[in-house]
Amino acid sequence: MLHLSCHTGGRPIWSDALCAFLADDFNKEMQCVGAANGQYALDKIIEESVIAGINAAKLSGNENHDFSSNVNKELDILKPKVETYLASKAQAIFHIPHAKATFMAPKQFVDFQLDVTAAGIELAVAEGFESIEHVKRYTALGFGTDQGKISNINGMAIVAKKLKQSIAETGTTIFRPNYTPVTFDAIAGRNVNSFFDVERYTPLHREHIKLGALFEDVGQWKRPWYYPDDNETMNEAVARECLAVRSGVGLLDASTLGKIDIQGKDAREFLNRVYTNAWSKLPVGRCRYGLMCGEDGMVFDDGVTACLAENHFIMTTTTGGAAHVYQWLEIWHQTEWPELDVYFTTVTDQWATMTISGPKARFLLAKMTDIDLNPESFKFMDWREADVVGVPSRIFRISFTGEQSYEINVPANYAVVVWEKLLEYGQEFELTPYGTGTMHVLRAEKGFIIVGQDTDGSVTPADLNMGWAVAKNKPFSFIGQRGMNREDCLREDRKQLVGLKTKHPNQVLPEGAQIILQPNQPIPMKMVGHVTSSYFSAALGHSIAMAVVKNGINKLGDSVYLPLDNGETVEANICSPIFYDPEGAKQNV
Amino acid sequence: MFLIHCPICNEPRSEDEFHCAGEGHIQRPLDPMATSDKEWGDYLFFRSNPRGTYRELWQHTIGCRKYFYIKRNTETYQIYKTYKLDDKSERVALDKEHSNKNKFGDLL
Amino acid sequence: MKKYSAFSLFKHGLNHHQDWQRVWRNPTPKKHYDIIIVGGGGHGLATAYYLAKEFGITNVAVIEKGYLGGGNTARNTTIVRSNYLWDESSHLYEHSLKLWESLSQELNYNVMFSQRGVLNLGHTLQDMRDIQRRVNANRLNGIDGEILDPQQIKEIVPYMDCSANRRYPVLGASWQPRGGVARHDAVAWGFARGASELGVDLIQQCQVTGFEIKNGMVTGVKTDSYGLISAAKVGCVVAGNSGVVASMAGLRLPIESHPLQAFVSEPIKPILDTVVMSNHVHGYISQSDKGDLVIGSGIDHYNGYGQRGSYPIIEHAVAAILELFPNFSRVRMNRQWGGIVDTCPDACPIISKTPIKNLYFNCGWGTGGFKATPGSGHVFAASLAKDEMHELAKPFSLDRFYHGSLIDEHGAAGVAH
Amino acid sequence: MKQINRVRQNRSSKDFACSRIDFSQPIHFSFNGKEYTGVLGDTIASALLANGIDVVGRSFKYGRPRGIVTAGSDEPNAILQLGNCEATQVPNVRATQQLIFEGLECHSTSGWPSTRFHLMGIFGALFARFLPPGFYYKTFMAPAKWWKYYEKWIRKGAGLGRSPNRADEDIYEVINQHADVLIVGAGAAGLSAALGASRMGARVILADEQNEFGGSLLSSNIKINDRCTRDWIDAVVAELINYESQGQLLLLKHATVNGYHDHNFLTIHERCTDHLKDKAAQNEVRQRYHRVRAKQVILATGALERPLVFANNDLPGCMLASAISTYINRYQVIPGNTLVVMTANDSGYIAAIDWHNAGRRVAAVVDTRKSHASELSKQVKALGITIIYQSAVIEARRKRLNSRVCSAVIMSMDSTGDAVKGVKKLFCVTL
Repeated sequence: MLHLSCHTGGRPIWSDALCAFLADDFNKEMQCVGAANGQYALDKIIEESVIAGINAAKLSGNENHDFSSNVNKELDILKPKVETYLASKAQAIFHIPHAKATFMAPKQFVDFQLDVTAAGIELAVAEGFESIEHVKRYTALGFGTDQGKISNINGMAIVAKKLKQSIAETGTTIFRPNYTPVTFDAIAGRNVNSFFDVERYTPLHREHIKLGALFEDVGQWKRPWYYPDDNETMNEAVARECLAVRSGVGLLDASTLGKIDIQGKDAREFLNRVYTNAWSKLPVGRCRYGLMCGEDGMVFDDGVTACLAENHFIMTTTTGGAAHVYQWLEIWHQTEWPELDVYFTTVTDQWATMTISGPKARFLLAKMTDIDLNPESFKFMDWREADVVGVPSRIFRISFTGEQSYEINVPANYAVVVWEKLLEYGQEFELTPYGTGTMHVLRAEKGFIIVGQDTDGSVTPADLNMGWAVAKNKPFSFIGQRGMNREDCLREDRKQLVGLKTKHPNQVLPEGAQIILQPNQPIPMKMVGHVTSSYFSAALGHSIAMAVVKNGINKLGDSVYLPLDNGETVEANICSPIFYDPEGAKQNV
Repeated sequence: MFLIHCPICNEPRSEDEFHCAGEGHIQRPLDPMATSDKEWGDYLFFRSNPRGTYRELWQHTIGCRKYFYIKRNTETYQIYKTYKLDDKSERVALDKEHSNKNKFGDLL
Repeated sequence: MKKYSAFSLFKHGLNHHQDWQRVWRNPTPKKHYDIIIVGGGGHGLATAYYLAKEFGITNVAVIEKGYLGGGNTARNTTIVRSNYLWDESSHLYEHSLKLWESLSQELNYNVMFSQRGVLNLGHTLQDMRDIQRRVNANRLNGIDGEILDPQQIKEIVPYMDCSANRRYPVLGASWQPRGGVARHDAVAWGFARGASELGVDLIQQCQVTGFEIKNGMVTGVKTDSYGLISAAKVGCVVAGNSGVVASMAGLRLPIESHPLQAFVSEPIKPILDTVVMSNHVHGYISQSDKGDLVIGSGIDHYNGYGQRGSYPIIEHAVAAILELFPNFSRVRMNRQWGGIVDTCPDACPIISKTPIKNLYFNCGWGTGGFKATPGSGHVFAASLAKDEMHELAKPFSLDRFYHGSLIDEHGAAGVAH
Repeated sequence: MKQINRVRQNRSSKDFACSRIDFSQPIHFSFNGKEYTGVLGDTIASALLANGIDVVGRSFKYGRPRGIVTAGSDEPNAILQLGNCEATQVPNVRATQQLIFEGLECHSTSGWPSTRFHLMGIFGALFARFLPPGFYYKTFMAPAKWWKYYEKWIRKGAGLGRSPNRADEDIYEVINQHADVLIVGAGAAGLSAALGASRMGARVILADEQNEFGGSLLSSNIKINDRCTRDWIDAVVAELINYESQGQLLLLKHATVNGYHDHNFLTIHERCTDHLKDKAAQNEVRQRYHRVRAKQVILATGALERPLVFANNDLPGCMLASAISTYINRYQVIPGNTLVVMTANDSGYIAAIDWHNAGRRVAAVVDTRKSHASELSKQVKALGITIIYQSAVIEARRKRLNSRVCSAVIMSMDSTGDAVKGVKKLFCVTL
């Protein structure tokens, strides 16, 4: 029974003497004993097996034991007297001929479960299915739940006889796991239902549940999606949350963003190489947005990195990209630039991030900390160390909403305290917690991209009209620089990120809608792009959309058409993707 | 499932702890901007992909997180050895193999 | 060639099936062919068939190192669909799907192409955006597709758990009714029978060991059993071996060969009438006409030619199927196996001339090869016959890896690469 | 119903010293809706045979009645649906591997309207000749759009058992193990190897798919040190348990080593409660999967008997010789009245001896080989059993469409074993 010995590539060898297959010596760490090794006499089996056991023990590092010291000499059960008889030689016969030719005789079954008969196998061979694999596949021989345990050799023998060749020449089909069928759930074990994949929660997860949040799956994370009031639909809740941020102040749990602590005297140089923009001159106390590309020049992550000290930075990544970015930094440092003195460690779980955003954000923050919040000294894109309600914090004045905005980072264990205080002090400003639904709308109003939604791995910084984030004169060729200068990446008519405004201000385009230039063209239509993000902007009172359109940056103002799946074709105009506060005044206030 | 000896941890560990990062010993051009599209494409995408001996870059992701090389057989799955990134001996062996092979390399 | 039909079956039955014709001839190879196809899998046999049938080139040999259809054709999960994202690939796969729809009749061989529909599930908001984008693109390209909500999915797959309390609840799906499954071996046998009948020589158990190349031009192949066989053109269709065969010509390809595993349950009574695929939880499943649940998993992350893969991949695929179908908990896995898929960086194939004149490659289909069998064979045959790449094949040339015009189909490929 | 094929003797009786069943504990179960009684230690197969059940299923393509052929994991026919509520349905359980427990419910997986009277059987008998292998590739092509209707019809015949359509509430577990030596199979070879390795101080895992250690010794009447095999097994297992108590050894019963993966990574499927109940108790693990990394592996998996292929060899009543010995010696079940044995080696003689000693008639031993005077053949002759040399059973016959085998057509063969001549006919009920 050699099923198992074949699973990793062993091929059994036919023994004419034994009328059976024996294992080959493919695997040096495996041996067969007893009948599986062609040994049928009981006393020999016991003797041979004991020796095999001793040898295996030695080979696995137990060579120092003395076998006999463990044996009760009086009664060695491994050397028993067994009545044996001399077996006479077996005959290699498989298929008993019938008085009639096989095709005329009553059915002679080879594989019972699938009703494969000797006549069927002979017919298959006659039709030209001569390889044993062909026979197996044509007749279904050995396909049953017993995997041909009692049928395979007979089948091979019949094929061999028909083709006038030996069983060894005919060969076997390949045994695959499993030896006998295995219950699905036994294989999955406990990794089912809620344990199918790890669920990651921010330190504030229970607070979100208390506030009635619904959650969105982002990677393994559960992120608050929106916080509906009684009977509110998602659209209503998001509209309310959006307006609250634009007119008052909102609160977002941004703890899921990846955070990587980078230190070392070459940290700047390292950032220069992995980001497309320049980092040499970023002063301590300042933050900068960066784009990360692959060697092919395509954007794969973005985020803000702050300079904590001359040789110390903290990098943020997208929620879904955190693990990948961390690995990316490691591989480049270890394999290509081991000479750079730089160290990094992921601190995503160590810090909780609460973002307060909106025109009243500073008033709220002022109640929680004593540091100088004067916008002249704590400017947009600055960060400060601070004591926030007694908790040591880092406050980043950065904005993904376009409003005055502070990201308060606190050690994860203090997150709940700070959150509770924020809600308490926030009451007078009607502080409104908001989720990813609202965050998406607010950033789209500002034309900020979400990597993975507005990009798909085929978008360069230039396609995003973000050439400003690509340094032209860095001494070292940063990752992606060569890739984004390949012939195809320099074409003018690449798909580029633009905004779309529908003719009817209330019409929200479906995300994923395809864009054409000429309506009424026959199928297949010539598609020039698609909608990547699309929402109704409560603040602006009309719908907004981001899209990629071929040569879109040069087509501002042009009409495009979107044939929807309900049959309707919607007209829209290409515009700048920055819909709200294009001067960026509000975030600077 | 492989049993891999991590040369940094100096211990045999199960495959689940590791992640493969593709072919090893691929040289990044020293001055990428000076390469032609063809040279850059070769570096970026074209791989030796042999049936037989192969040197691969792996990371001990649930462990020391260090990258290292595995020299193994892609057909039998036998692992010949694992070695650290700064071990240059295989690099030399590889160059020899290449110089024997790439007769038509310049046609591409 | 005697035609197959219910009547012929009846007639032979009366005669106890004594005198069925051979399905294909077993010829000794000639010294020279107009075209040699290296690789007797589905794609290679289809290429040979269309060369003879559509382009009248019958002095053709298919050289196969093992048995016909014994590579990935024999080892896949048999899914056929055309709902790819980008124009280039969706046109190619749709071309193939159209050929599938009449293939049994074309070949007079029932390949059991069953258009039972293919569901691609979405589990996150981003999945749903991607599904919207893809279905919209498909529709405007003339490919059938719909977006279904969980309620509609439930009607098609009653035993799938579409409730909101799963770890990754089903939010929706794309649905291609014309997609389905086919009997994989029959496809190879049908093309082989057709090609052989039209005069193509099918040479089995013959391994190509090298190419004869003169002045940058291929003039023949070297084989282990028959020595040198010369040819005016050589087309290589050797999935799972592309890198190895290319290296015989001194070429490198942008390809890595990985094990891709699949497994079947024991046969059970019909319970799943459609194909269900999920990128996010990472598994896909259909039920064969024999009753086995046929389940596919993701590819191994390392290169391998072993036709077996890494065990954790199987564990994950089983868990993924139970995430979708908790009721399959006590169903049992019968057999698992692995194929070798040649993956390209952009999850799209290469159908291309090479720097060596008259040497063509058709490879890199990754996990999408089976569904493309007739289409791939057809466009490759046209390209070989006319010495100019077929319109549909042009975007899939090797040049794209230099210019950067990649066709990123990772999202639609169904299996994470 | 009475267990008509059960040999009612106690363990103390000399002939059944190896029996592993316990008459004092009757167990009730149902098969195809009918109640039956077996005893503790029975598999479904042995209990059904004891109750005289011949037909346990229908064949997939031709609808022919099928009976139990083997006594182990190689069983192709006795494939049953198990479970007494929706969530605990298990498709395709081998009757030869599943122990009975109180309240077990099982059904044949094929047969309509019933397993005994099956319409497909009549259809199969009439049309079988028009269904050669691969027939579906050659037809159902016209008209093209009818394929979906053809396919619906084909699909109706698909599958053996059915999937549950409710989620399972039981718990399953995966556990990682490390071993110096993993031994697959706990028959004479496996047990000996385990002792050898354990006495050397190695960390050993010994896994066997059966409910008891001993492998084929459990079904054998052979004497070790003049005592029955059970005594030897008990002595070895006692020593092994001693090693287990020291944490050096892991003994796994009901545990099949299923997959052998690269670098000596193997998986073991242990069925913890399947032999005891339908549904595990709360917090109890129903099945456990062991992921084992072993430095050394010893395969002591034994050998499988290979049946001989002859006409109508699928009739209920045709069984493997080794299975007959197992049912007699281990379960005290004699699956029939009169036996004809066909063999190409010596093992068939053992079955004949066992059958005879159990008190029923052996019509003949048909040996395909030339006449010889092996020790076993002498023993058989001494019991008065006819041996027919250089002959074979070329065909099994039955009386009615759905009945079991009732006679065997025996012909002598030429020396090559390729042709037959002469006719001789014998009657029997088990072959």
